[in-house]
Amino acid sequence: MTEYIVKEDALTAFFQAIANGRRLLAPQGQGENCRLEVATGPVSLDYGNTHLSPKATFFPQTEKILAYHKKADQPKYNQYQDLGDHAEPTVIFGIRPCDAKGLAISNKVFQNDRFTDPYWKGKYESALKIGLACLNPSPQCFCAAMGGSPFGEMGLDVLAYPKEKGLGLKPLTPAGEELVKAASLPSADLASEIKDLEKKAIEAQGPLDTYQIINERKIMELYKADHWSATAEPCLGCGVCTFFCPTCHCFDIQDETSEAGGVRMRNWDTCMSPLFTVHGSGHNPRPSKTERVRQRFMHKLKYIPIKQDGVRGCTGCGRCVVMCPANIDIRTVAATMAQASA
Amino acid sequence: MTLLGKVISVNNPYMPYPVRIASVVVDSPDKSLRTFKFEFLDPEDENRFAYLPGQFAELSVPGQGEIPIGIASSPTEKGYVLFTVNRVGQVSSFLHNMKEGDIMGVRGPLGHPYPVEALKGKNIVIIASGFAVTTLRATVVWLLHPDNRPNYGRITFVYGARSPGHLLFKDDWEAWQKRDDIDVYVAIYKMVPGWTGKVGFVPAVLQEICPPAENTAAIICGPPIAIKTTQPVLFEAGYKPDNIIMSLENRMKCGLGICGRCNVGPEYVCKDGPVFTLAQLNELPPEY
Amino acid sequence: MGALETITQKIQDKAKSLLESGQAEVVIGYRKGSTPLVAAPYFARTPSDCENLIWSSFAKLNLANYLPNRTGKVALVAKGCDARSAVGQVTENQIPRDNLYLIGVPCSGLVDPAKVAAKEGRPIQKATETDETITVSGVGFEVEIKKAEVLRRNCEVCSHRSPTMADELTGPEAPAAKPDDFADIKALLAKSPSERLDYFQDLIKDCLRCYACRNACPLCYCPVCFVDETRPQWLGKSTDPMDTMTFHLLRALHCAGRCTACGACETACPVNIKVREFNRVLDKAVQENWSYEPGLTWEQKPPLTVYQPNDPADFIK
Amino acid sequence: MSEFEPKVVAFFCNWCTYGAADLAGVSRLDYPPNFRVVRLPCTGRLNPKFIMEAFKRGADGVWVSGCHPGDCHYIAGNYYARRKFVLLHTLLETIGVDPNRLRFSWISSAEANKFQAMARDVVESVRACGPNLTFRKAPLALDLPEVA
Repeated sequence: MTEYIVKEDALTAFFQAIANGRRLLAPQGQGENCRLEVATGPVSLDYGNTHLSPKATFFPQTEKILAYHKKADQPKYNQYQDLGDHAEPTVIFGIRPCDAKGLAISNKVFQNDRFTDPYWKGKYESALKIGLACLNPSPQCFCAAMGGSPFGEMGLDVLAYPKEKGLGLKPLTPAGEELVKAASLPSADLASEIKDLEKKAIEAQGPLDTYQIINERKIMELYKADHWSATAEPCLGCGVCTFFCPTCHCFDIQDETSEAGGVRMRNWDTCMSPLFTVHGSGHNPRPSKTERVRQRFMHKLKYIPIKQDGVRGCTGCGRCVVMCPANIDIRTVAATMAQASA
Repeated sequence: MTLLGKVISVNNPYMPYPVRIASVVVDSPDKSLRTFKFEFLDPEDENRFAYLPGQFAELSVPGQGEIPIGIASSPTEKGYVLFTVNRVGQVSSFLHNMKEGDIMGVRGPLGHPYPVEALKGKNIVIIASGFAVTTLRATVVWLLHPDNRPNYGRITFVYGARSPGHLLFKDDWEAWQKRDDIDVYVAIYKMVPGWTGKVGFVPAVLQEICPPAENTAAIICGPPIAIKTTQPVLFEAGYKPDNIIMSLENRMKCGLGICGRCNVGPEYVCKDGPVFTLAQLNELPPEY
Repeated sequence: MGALETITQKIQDKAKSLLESGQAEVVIGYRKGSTPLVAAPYFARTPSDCENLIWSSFAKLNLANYLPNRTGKVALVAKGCDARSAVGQVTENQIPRDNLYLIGVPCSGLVDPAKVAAKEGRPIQKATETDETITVSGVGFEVEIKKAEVLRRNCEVCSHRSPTMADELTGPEAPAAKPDDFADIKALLAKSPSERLDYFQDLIKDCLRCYACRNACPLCYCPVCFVDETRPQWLGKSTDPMDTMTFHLLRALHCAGRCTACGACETACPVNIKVREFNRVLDKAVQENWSYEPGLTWEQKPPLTVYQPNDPADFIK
Repeated sequence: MSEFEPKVVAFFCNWCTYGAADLAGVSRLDYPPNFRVVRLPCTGRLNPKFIMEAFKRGADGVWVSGCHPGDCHYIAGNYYARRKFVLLHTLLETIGVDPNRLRFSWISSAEANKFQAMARDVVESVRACGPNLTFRKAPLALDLPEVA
């Protein structure tokens, strides 16, 4: 496939062309307030990353999935009925490669070897994803160390990068190619430029090479290591890390009722909460924050790689690093996991 | 009206099959256990709900939520499904107050069954403690079915509970005791007048009668303490970890390997289990 | 040597001697954070750990949060508000007085990273500080900012910057700040009820219900929080605005008369909600009705555990 | 359209106001039927979450009533409660809940007349506020196909 260029003065037309009547989500607002939202104002091209990961677009914090009528004279009384996947044709511009990778990782959980989550699938597959590569990684960024790249392509249909106040575009899938073609843009050979920019952006992140060691160590060796209580000691157990993580996908299912009927909804949940695992009997397999913190890091750095051909469950977006009130830094934890003895 | 997108009417794993409660049987003197017999409102759903012993389902009570419960009936029993429910939390307490004829949902089957296919040609010893007997009852019924019984060697069933009143499925195991193609040992933990069977905890009973390990697999289900104390007896008799099969339970919501709370290491108890061999569990964190 | 370095040195020396003499099994203090503008909780257990302890105007969590349910002797590096929280925990029987040693830090106010970010705009790679200023730098820039311009809201107004009940102070008493006069709350009260409701509903509209504010709070040590109660379940688990409002109101009520305005809740909030707004309404009421300030003596009783026969309550008919 | 009839959740102490309501009843002092009473052993038992729950579920008003200060069956329960009420009242009023929706009173078991007057006053104040549309949980939208 060839690459394409969007000149600065052609940006507005470009966004119109790719939206083509569909919902266009793009970065809105600056700095900490930047969000991926329905594009009503100018599209930001220069931002670190969006405050929240884009996962809520496909997996809202609260989502009604089923409902039922409660009164005996109503149709299908007491029988759950489906409320639809709430999917609509969407083009998303400006997902950072780390977040797109995070979505792709979650996608393998929502569409696993046995079951398909239709609510996720509908939304995920009705969205075309245009990534925006990072030229200047933020201080908390470490995607390269997690096996990704500031120009990573996983989970994207098109990769864009800022180029002379416009964009360079690299289609990655047939759907992406089609999307870009519809905008009738001048083509160009940008392969070597992309390679150079990628190299520069990776170098700006600094080295981190402890992850291979984690891959080589056995589950129980990492699990039984003696550092976990010290690692977990500062943890407040708030779960901010999980709410902001682009690959955290755990949820709770709850029914809420009114006079006429009830709704089954699913809400984000967090493994940092003691309630997450507690049995009806009161027994809790992960009773203290040591087990819960261990679970989170083991899940990201060991369990997901086992299930997903070595792809790590952390994409290096750095949100948890910045958001954790107690500054529990996954980079430090990974290094400790690689070194610690059982 | 909100925008719904596609309505997922087929293959929605979150959608329970509507069922009618056909009967409710109180199973224990303290009324903490009840066995529910469900009939599918749409008879076609019974075919869609194709299961094997050891699998579980989410009992879905409108407005209350869902609980994962092992299926106590065998697929060889047509026309209904059975679940024995212990009254513990919000959903199970509500369910205990539901009556014959009430409409609710059953979602499944979920999880993997006991490896009945891989066990063909082997002897099987089935060890049940307390009300965890449910999926093992299903297994025995399935194994004793004329279609299946010739495929297996010697079958031994060991079952213990607190008192005669706490022994579930009395009609079943009394009938099995009369057969010559299964050895049945039923015990209570403490002697009561009138009891003629064995007395003692399950591991002690097992120790007495444990079949030789050669070409034999053990299936254990029970509370953690029973599982823990049974293992040494099996080791002593020469059973290897990959021939000891167990069923785990953890808190669950989706049952589909997505919502994340039942993880034991990289495995989801709901999707990858609940049946594991001891050999598998030895490589996993003991978070269950 | 500036005041910051002096305090750091004194904390390290004291921590070392407490650990060596067995007067404390652990010293809870701060270390340098892994990202700019952060000082992180640190648990020093050996004398050699103590060299990681620092004092900094980025030390924004309240370490008294780590005291409840702790066994053994513990020393706490505490600024004014943290020390008062620790005193409160002693009076509420969360930790025996004999198990607690307070290394008091006279505090001149902590820096609000959000204010720094708003002032600077560009991504900050590095931050250093002196007594009066911080210097932030990133790709192609380095800027010096006066701390006084970027203090946290609760540090601009502070009634007790120096710990009142410390076992030892690591420096001279800090210059007093003006106490909170609740001017903005009073101004708010001049508005109509519906405007006020709009204000508070808007305040919490981004709330994710992650409960970081609760978990960062040294007052929140209930074994089971009301948000986690299931039978009955007081709060829905969705992001319903009224459930969210209920959480914030009840959280504030639970903290009433006990809050020392440490600001840990706002520091922990990942979406920058001014959660203390609810607490301040009640702080004001506690001061006006019962002239009470928490954590000033080992003996005082929280205002909701005592009463006066003639307590004012004109609204009760 | 029918006239708005307010729903008021009333939390009464068993030893006084609850008795006053009884006495008002047997004395044939009529009062409006707009409140649903929750009987408490003492106003000290009142947890703020009860009041929030009432509003959340759509109550138009809440009325809490207990023994006069000094008359608590448990010696001091209402003294402690009074301090809680001060905070609760201040907080809800400040965040914009109409103070007329929330009533606290002291009514002894002998004060049937006060009870009657208070009951009428509570219901009329809440009626004047109109239905509670802003400080409640929005009714659950089922989003189901319409009932045929």
